[in-house]
Amino acid sequence: MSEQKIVDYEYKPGFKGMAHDTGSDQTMFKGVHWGKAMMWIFLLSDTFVFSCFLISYMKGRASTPVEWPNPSEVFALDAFGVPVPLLLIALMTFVLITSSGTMALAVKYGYEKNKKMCGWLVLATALGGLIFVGMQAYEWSKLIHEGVRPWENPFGAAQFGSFFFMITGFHGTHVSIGVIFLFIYAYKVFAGHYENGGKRGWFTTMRGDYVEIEILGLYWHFVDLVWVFIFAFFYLW
Amino acid sequence: MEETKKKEQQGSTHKIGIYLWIWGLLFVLSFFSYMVDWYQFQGMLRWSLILFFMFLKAGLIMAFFMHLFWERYALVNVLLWPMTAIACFIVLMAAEGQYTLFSRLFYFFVGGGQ
Amino acid sequence: MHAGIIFLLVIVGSILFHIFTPWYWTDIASNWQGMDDTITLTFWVGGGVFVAVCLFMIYCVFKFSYKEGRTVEYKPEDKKLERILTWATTLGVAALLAPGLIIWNQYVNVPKNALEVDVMAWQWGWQYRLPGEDGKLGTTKVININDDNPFGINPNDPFGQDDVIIQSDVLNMETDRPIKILLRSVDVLHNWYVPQFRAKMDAVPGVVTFYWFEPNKVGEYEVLCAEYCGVGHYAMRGSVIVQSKQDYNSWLNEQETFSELVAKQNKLKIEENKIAKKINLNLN
Amino acid sequence: MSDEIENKSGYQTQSSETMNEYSGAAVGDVDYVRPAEIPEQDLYHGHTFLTKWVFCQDAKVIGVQYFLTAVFTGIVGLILSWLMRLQLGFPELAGFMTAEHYYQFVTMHGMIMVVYFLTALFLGGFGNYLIPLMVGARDMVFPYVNMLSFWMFFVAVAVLMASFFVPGGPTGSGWTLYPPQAILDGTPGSGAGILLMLISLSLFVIGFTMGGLNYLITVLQARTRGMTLMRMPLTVWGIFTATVLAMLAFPALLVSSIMMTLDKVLGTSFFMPTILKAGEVLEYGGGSPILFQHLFWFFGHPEVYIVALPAFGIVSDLISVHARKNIFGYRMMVWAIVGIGALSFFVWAHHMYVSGMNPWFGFFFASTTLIIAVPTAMKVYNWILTLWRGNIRINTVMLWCLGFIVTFVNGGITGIFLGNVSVDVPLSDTYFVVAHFHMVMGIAPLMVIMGAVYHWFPLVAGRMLHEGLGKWHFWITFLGAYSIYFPMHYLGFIGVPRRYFEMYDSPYMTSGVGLNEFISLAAFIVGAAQFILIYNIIKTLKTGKPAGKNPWKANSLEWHTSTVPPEHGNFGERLPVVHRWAYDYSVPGAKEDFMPQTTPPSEVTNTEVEKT
Ligand code: HEA
Ligand code: HEA
Ligand code: CUA
Ligand SMILES: [Cu+2]
Repeated sequence: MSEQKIVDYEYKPGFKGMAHDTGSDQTMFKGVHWGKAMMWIFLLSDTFVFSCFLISYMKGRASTPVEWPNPSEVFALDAFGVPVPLLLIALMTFVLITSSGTMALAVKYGYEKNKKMCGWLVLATALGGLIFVGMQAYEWSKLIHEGVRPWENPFGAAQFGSFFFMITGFHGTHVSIGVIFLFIYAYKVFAGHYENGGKRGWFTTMRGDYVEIEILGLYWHFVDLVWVFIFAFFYLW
Repeated sequence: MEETKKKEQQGSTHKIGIYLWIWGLLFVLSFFSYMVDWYQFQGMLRWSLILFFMFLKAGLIMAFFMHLFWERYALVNVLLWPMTAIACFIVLMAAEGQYTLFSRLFYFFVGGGQ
Repeated sequence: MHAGIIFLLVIVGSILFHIFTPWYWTDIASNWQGMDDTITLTFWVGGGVFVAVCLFMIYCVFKFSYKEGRTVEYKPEDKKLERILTWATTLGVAALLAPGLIIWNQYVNVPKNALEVDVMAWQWGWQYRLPGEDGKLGTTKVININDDNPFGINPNDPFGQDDVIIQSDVLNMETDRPIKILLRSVDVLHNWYVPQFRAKMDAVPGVVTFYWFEPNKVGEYEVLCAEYCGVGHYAMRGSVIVQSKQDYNSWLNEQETFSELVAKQNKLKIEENKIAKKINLNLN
Repeated sequence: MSDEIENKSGYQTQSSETMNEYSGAAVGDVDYVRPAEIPEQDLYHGHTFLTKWVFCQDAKVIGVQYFLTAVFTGIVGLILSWLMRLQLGFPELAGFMTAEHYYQFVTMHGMIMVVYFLTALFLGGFGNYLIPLMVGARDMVFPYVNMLSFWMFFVAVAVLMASFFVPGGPTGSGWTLYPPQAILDGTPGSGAGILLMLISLSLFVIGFTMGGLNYLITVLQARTRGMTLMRMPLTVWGIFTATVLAMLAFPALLVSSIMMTLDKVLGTSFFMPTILKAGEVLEYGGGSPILFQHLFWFFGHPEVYIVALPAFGIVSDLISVHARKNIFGYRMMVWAIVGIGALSFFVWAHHMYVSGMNPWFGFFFASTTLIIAVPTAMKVYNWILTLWRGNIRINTVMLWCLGFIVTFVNGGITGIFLGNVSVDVPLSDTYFVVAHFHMVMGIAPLMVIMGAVYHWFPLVAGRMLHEGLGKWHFWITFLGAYSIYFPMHYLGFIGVPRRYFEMYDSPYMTSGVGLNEFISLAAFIVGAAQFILIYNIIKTLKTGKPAGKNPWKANSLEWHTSTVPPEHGNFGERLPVVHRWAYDYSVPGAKEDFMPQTTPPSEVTNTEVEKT
């Protein structure tokens, strides 16, 4: 659907185009698939969720008179006997960016209807996500081992643990859901659900289309995007 | 004209080069923000660097990986304007956090004497 | 027809109710006359708009109720009229906002000579603390609270030692002297509210909040808790006695200071110890 | 599943090339409308009882499901309000009621009425039923998700109702759920009750998000040909904007629910400072109760407009149809709705003037709050200017609209009192606030709901509700409700605080005894009057006068469906093509006093219709 040309519609660039699109009939986002529009709006809503989490964290951290633990020490990891600050976090960041890259390429090949490449790249993304979740599990267990709990921690302000587990947990849940869907969609690509006019999904009357990979991609990139903020505000502050 | 036309074309594929470029940039920027911590920059410098790299990365992901750069302005605006509410919330909560901290320090630690 | 008449009666009734109501605010006993004045102003402006809008509506009901074949105006927009109305409303709103903000500015800027009073709230009661001779209140912490130190005053804060503590829900005040109420709670939200003073603010656990007023009428007033704080909320009362300077001072002199309390408690403890020792000796 | 996806013949064969033939106009013609840019939607037609009525994917059925569930919760809320009024007016008759009970009733009443009754009714009920019909779509764009949305809501209601039966009872923390009190003993239902409340709210948010995405994308991306945004009926605008608000405001509620759940269950201290209870220091420390209030009102204020904006939209349509006149200043109305919606994200802390937040915020929030009065005022003016020189049918529907205007302006003006920081100081947390929000939220939108029920019942059920009964229903409700809440303001002036279980022992509160008895009596009568409507509905369903097509002679698309009531797919073989806005009533020179949105320009040559 998304590649459909709109008959008799004059595209205009920039803000003029926006006014023109808004004033036109039928669709406001010209040529944007329903599912994709939905994902965008959902992500906007989800942005507000994460913003509220991060704002609460900022407010909580700014108003505590107790020392806030220094993340670069708390999250240091011993590499060959030397504590390297934020090593694991850095690795996680790189893994997530890698998976974001593979996802972007998967979307590209999806549009080229390149079933093989698309499928493998989606699978690679899923693996990246899985590794990320695994590393996060490791990080959590390490901190729990060191005595960090949602309600207390040995390094300083109790809210540190609370916000840490809550925010990374919420993000991790997003990643995990994403991984599950990535596996499902990898299967769907390989099984050819998007070829020959598309197969109907099991929960919808709509026919499959490679645009679904783009929609999934949006979600995945969003998960990466959130991590950018968590990385900056939680680990670097 | 060519430029805009290209931008308007929905869902068309882009050259692989652009993705690789962005991908690379993301790695580099992440590395830089990691270096901010590594070298333990402090104060304003640290903050401006962190925020700079953060927004750059976020922008790149949104613009290219999420194709926002190629979307029509109607969508872009619908997505970005609500952020002003969040911005307002952030600013006010930062002020509120400061105020709470002040109140706690003053009445529970420092006292009327200082 | 009937409809219009009934609506008209509703509006007339509302106005009459407002004029003749036996239920209106209590006599003000503080400096916040400005708040009452702003309310009155808002009543005039807002009430005026309410009546005008409703009367116009009722007029339309009378004048334009359905008649087959009536010619109806077809005019989707009237830019000029809309612009006039927008600006008029904006002006009206600004006229209401300005005095409100001015008074708020007074409300948040406490006069320098205000007497600080520490109001401590708990489920479900109040107690008060006044600064001693040094004119300063000592710092407090919830974790310091125990039987010997009911206010949680930091024991090593020199300013706290001479603080006057009032373990009762009755607080005395001197007339015509600004009071800065410092609110603190040990458990949940409360709100120290005396309707006659008009002013109020929540007591929030974990921080100290404040507001100020200047009582200007001698008398006894009831304190209400105006922020929901659990089942005892409605019963969480206290009172304030506003008195002249002499009465106030003589009351003040009878109150105990923190160090006196500590001394008394210690004495009690020593006594208890002695008794205990005696008992022990006797037993031996 | 035994049901299959059915493609009605004709739907599928339409390609964008052939489609334009339906409008019978060629490029350059006055009637020309671009060919369809969105393909026909496949609809899932249920054949079994389960898929047709229970897990139905038809937005109209989902709308009715939402409506009925919401009305059920509304009746629960109504009964709770009776119990509260019994205690307040006639405490000697309410001996069975303890303070615990009272606070549980207040809390559940507030939460049910705001979230589970009004929000669900307007967005879930009216939104589902009307959006696809009014924008000319066959259904919502994601019918399956839409179905899930209702069932999620249903589970949320079930969880909420379950909290009445758990040990300790439902939460009694006030609908604002302020911590620390909400999760500590001393507040009724601070165990299972509050947890179920938080879970129920989270489910509601998730369910609503599913529905909300549907409403938004349907409005944005699935309008019929010729239906531009500026031709949509204001009902759609109101519901659409309210949905946008909901999508952006509910996250704050979700986040605060999650954080409070963690505080309760895991013992984190997001909102919990050091607390001394019964002589012992609890294991909390360092949190900030005010943070919760900010999050709550960042949700809560948009929430009150979520229930107001659909009412604004719907009432505009009702007034226009029954005054036989175009809505005055349509463009201004749209901008006002959008403006109010946008501004509502910048005023939240006007609920916190006396909360102990940073005192300087007062200036900012008082200004933004009063600015909202300007677009709202424009809406009020435009409603009454629509009546001006109209041809007003004083029927039941119009009466509800007039009642709405009176109560809304009254409640809005008292909002201006409260918005003006220093005026709020004496009035905050008193019955003045209670009177304000019942007038503006409890009564005004309710009037619109009632008007909407009388207006659209013929469409949904094919029969006209009885006018005589309707008028009785209106007058008792309007006069009764007005006499509940108008005098209630004066209790607030006296200084009676809200959420008081008993208020008879202070001198200035004693003076309110008689008033409270009067208010309670009025409340019982008003509540009872609602059963007139229920009786009317049941009777009409059996023996009512058949409505026929378009009984009100309205223009908007929902009255121009293939059948009445509309079938699944709404418009039969062909989707309508829209040529004008929904308000061409009494156009000079036209044959009739209305002109459906589908009327092509070529048919109305001898009139002076404005170009819209
Ligand atoms: C539908 C719901 C709804 C609506 C529309 C409104 C509308 C408004 N509300 Fe209200 N409000 C609530 C629901 C609503 N409110 C609820 C539920 C609470 C209590 C929550 C709780 O604590 O439990 C509350 C509480 C509340 C408070 C907090 C009080 C307190 O706790 O101390 C405040 C303070 O600013 C406020 C202000 C306003 C204002 C300024 C408007 C404005 O939008 C009103 C604008 C309308 C008009 C002004 C009328 C029309 C205008 C004219 C005819 C033009 C002429 C007017 C002038 C020149 C002034 N409201
Ligand atoms: C939309 C919201 C709404 C509605 C409709 C109502 C309706 C009523 N409310 Fe309430 N109320 C609140 C929202 C609402 N309320 C809130 C948010 C609070 C604050 C809670 C808190 O402090 O935590 C509150 C608190 C509150 C108090 C204050 C308690 C206190 O502070 O101690 C009182 C006291 O009198 C009260 C009374 C009533 C009465 C008598 C009615 C009604 O009887 C008035 C008449 C009602 C109707 C006419 C509606 C019935 C309609 C139906 C059942 C649907 C039928 C429809 C069809 C069949 C189509 N309410
Ligand atoms: Cu203390 Cu209410
Ligand atoms: Cu509000």
